Amino acid sequence: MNVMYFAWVRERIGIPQEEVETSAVTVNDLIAELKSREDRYAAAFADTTALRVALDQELSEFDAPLAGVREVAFFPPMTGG
Amino acid sequence: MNVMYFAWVRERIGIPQEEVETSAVTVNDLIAELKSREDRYAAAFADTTALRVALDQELSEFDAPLAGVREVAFFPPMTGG
Amino acid sequence: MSVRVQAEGFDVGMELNCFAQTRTDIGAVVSFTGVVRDTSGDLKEMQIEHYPGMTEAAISKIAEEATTRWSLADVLVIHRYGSLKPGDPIMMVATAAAHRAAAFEAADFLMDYLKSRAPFWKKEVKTSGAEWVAAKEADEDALTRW
Amino acid sequence: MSVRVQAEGFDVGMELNCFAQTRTDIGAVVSFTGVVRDTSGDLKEMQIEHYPGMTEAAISKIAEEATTRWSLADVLVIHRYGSLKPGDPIMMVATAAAHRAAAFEAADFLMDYLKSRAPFWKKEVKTSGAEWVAAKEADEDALTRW
Repeated sequence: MNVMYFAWVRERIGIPQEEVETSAVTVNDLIAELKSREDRYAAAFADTTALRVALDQELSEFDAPLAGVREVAFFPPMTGG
Repeated sequence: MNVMYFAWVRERIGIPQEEVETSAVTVNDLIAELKSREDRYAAAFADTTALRVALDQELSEFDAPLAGVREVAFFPPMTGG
Repeated sequence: MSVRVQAEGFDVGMELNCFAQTRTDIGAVVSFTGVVRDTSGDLKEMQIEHYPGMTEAAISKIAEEATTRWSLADVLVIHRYGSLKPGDPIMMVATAAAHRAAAFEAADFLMDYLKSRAPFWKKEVKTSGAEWVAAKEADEDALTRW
Repeated sequence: MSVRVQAEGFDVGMELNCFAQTRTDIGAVVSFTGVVRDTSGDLKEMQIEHYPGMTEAAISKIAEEATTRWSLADVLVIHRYGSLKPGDPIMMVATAAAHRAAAFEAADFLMDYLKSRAPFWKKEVKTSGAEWVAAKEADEDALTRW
């Protein structure tokens, strides 16, 4: 699964994207898995209320299932316009 | 006093403006005076709810006094923009 | 603040590009362009009559009212009179502000007031005959929004 | 309907002039331009990051939603990414419609949704340091208007 990071999430984790081998069932499970890896992930995901997630480029919820998903993106609330 | 007519008021009366010697106290008095003159005025002023009046280039009411006014304009509701 | 009432055509894009240029305290620019619309497919021209003198004064008053109500960096109003063809820009309004809401609301306000407080009258000349455009009651009612 | 996401600058006036040209069923064109604003007087650049692929899809979805809700003759959205300077246009929206209210409302709607549903993130680089622009709660709340 391709996991992408944008804005300060990208900066905290230090990379824009990576391939992650996971059996996480939901987005929350994936976050827990990443947080347990390294401090930089723990720092980036410390407060998920400050984050948004997109599954295959569609905004989603953190309890959404990951089955069939190829691309997960984490980012802060968007500031377009 | 300079009296001006715009849009279909101008077309019905047949002239864009004229000097009127009058002792009319209010706009309504002036209208009554003009209506009594000729049919074309009677036609133009038949329904004053379809008209607007400006005194010295400021939108006014039909019962407004004419004392000191130099320019009176009659026209239909405006359609700018 | 700039108010122009003119018979000549104008270039909407050029006007917008010149508007509020070289300012770095502006975050939002809104423009409205009114265009001669051929509703029936047989419009030959639109004749716009106005009240010279009162027109400029009325528009300036409306524009000043807008700058009182909203924090605007600049306001532009251009309105044509005379004979126009389908597709021609009739008028434009532009507002510049630090914030989006002020620019949008002020432009909307300006249009509502220009519609029924600026002394212009439109006549549609069609192949079937000529007719003065009637004011809509809704246009007058719109003023109560503000 | 035209949606462009690009690093290059664009000419707001030229885009507006090219937009909905040669149509005679249009009475109203509204444009919004978002400009890099230097709030503190020491902004060196604004960096705009986006999510290639999702950005275009998200904007197209928003623009299509607008054409469903309002009777629009055309919609244009241009949004830049990369490094911008104070005074640079960040993005523009234009809407064309037979009637004024549709053009205004649709442009306002597009801006509300682009603000918090198009995947862009802004970073202000000042002489005093760099900072990500925080989303405002009001921007999210604005979506409940529609």
